[in-house]
Amino acid sequence: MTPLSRRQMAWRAAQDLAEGQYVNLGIGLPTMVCDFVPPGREVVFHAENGILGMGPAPEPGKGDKDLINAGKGLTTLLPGGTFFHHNDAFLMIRGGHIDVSIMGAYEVSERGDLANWATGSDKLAPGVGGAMDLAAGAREVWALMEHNAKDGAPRIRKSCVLPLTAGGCVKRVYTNLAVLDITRDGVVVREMIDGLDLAGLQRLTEPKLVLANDWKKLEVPAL
Amino acid sequence: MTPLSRRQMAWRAAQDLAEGQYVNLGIGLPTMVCDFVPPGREVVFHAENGILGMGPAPEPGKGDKDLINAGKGLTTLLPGGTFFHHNDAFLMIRGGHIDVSIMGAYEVSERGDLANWATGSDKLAPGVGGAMDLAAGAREVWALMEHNAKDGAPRIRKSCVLPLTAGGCVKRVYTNLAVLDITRDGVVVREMIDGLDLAGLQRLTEPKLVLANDWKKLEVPAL
Amino acid sequence: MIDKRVEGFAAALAGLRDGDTVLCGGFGSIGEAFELIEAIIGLDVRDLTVVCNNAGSGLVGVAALLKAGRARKLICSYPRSTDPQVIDELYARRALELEIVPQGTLSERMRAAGAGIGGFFTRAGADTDLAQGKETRTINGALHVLEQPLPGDFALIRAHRADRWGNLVYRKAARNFNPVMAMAGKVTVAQVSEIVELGSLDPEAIATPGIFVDRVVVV
Amino acid sequence: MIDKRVEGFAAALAGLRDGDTVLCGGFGSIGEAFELIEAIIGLDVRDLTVVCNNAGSGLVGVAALLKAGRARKLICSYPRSTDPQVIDELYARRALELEIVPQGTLSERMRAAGAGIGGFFTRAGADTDLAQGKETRTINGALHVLEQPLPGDFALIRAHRADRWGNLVYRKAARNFNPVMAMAGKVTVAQVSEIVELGSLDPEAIATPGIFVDRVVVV
Repeated sequence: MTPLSRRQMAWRAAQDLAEGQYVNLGIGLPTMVCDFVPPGREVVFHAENGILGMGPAPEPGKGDKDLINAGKGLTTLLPGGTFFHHNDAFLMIRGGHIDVSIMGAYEVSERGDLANWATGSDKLAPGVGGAMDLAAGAREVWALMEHNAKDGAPRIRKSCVLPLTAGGCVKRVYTNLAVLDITRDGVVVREMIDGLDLAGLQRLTEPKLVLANDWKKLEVPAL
Repeated sequence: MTPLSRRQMAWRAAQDLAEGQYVNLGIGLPTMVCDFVPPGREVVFHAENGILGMGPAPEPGKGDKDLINAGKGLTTLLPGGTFFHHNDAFLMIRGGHIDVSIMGAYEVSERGDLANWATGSDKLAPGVGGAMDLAAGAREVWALMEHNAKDGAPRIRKSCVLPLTAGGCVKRVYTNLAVLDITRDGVVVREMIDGLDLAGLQRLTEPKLVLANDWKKLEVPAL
Repeated sequence: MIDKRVEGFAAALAGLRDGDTVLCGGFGSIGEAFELIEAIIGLDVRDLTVVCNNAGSGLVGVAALLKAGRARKLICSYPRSTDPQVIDELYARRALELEIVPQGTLSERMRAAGAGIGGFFTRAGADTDLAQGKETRTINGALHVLEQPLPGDFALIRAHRADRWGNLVYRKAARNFNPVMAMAGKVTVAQVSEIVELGSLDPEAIATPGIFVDRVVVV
Repeated sequence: MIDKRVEGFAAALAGLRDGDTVLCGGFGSIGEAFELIEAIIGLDVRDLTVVCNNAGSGLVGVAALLKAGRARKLICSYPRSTDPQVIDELYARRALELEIVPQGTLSERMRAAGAGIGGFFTRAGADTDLAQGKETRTINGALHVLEQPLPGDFALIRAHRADRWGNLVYRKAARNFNPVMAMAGKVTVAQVSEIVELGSLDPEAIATPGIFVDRVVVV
């Protein structure tokens, strides 16, 4: 059993974006999703600092210092892309104009509660960024995260231990082991990596899992 | 005694606009104020339909149909002028960015209450336009109106009879007979036309008038 | 490929239903999507709530729609604009429900709908008849009224140029209500004069990003 | 003649006082008016409340101001951006009061201040620790929190080009918070790269009309 690499996790989430969707990518791992949309499929990426139509990262040494994404990395603008001010960027988010928000997460509960802003640490200042606005405003929120914390603790929880970003907002979770839907009937396993079975995944997950009738192997290319 | 013409009333109000002020002109008579700012004095006129830096009306036959003022008349844009959407136009108004709003009025009370939107007629639909936003948001509101109604009734009132646009907002009133300040000490006469004295003006005005120590003759050019 | 261009008014207005709220751009008759709005008359929909700064001019656009009896209600700030013959006749007969809203509040209510704001306090009109029945509150010593978001089922707007992603630019003061209505429409349809190649509009100068636009029709 | 150009930082910052709230544009370090902000350090003002999306990067701009101990409080959404050495050190010592605000709410609170809105309801953060002590209300079945306007005594922003009326254009994503802070500052000072002739900026593409700008300084 080989868990997905971070690039493979980003690849897997990218496959589910549909043509014409407006998509906001959170900082960190989700930012990579941009690089793995199938060729020819037009997806419009939104950055909360005021960009629609972000393209891939520029070639090394070729970027424009004033053209950065929400993670402060250099990016590019596709034909059809636009710049606007920050207030309009969040108007789009809060107003339900963003089809999908893909965010990293510390924890997701079986009700879709999201915890991704405060670690509870008193050593480093907490920061929320746009996570609460995205969680409240995007039409769908997908979480993209390692299935377990470094110490093995489950990150899919009955209830979140960490402070909430928003309650009941996550619809789908992509991890390095599985693809799971948060539904009224519980946490449904859609895909699992080769070599893992439901019992094995359940041991790594706090709430009771339900295996979808049409579940599939989670298959990704070498990246 | 010769009351001011409408153009002379507009001229008089225009003289009190200071360089660098942002000024919104209401529809009707106030629109004319734009034409009488002393040459060389830069005043920036704002139209609530999305213009800053309006110039004079174009020469007949030369206007652009997409360049109209709030009164739906053709206008022009000065160098430095900008276009923006309607929501930003009212953000400027409500947010206190407009230095002076010059509006027509049906009635002004001695407390500066303004009535300029509803006539009480049940024959014609009432319309408020931007008057309430301007009355609430502009730093100063000046009323520009005939001193009396056609039937001779006073328009400067102890209390407005007509429905209010906003309470306590008018600071100055320009009429065809006088220039008056609304102050905590009452309605102060700053200027009166030649041939009129305080008793004469008082007969045409409901609240008690106070004559300013430094009152002047209201003098305007032939226009 | 994203392509928001549609052919013809039937496609542009597909999904419009009885009782829908329709936001109609324009100030006076400038920036009003006359042809698109008039195309509603050819459809079998009634009881519309029309939101527009005015009530149309002469016999075109919003005025034509109102005259055809397709609206149950008009929400506007200033119904009697240039040539108000239609609204005058309807008002005399009390044939149309009329909600008068201060112009800035009208715009801000639509922005709130588009911006995911659940309500906002404004001083405009707070101490007037137009605040009757509404919640008021004194904030920093000034009376404010709580105003509600005003979303549209459809926004019918007019722009100058578009691209296939639905990015829009306007001409001069014809911009007016169109961008805010685009934000507030569940389905936003833009009538434009011209469609240009993707990438040919200046990304710094696009007044309505395509995210707010669902369909574009050239008239 | 209207001329908002000023020479030097002393003139640009004239009137800044102890206890003032200073809005500082930028996202990460892009669009931040480093030199203008750092010039505060040379003045005898203290106890500032700094509003900024982040807490500065490295040792420049907002980070330098905070390190110099001129701020009593920081209102931001995400303090730990690129190279957060200054905020990390201040946080460890609890030497700075910190108010964390959701990024969209931060922006919207400043817009409200600039737009004459007395408060607004948003869903963002309504069911979280960040809504503690704030009024909440269920609107259309969803919990909302009432958020307050956030005005600045000064807004220190950065733009690309200006004219003597204070009209501003930005470059790409360097626009970010600057336009909304310009709206919310009682005194708005723009640091720009270049001043151009009045009339040479495209009137359709001016991102910040001069009405929001009091002073322009070329750096």
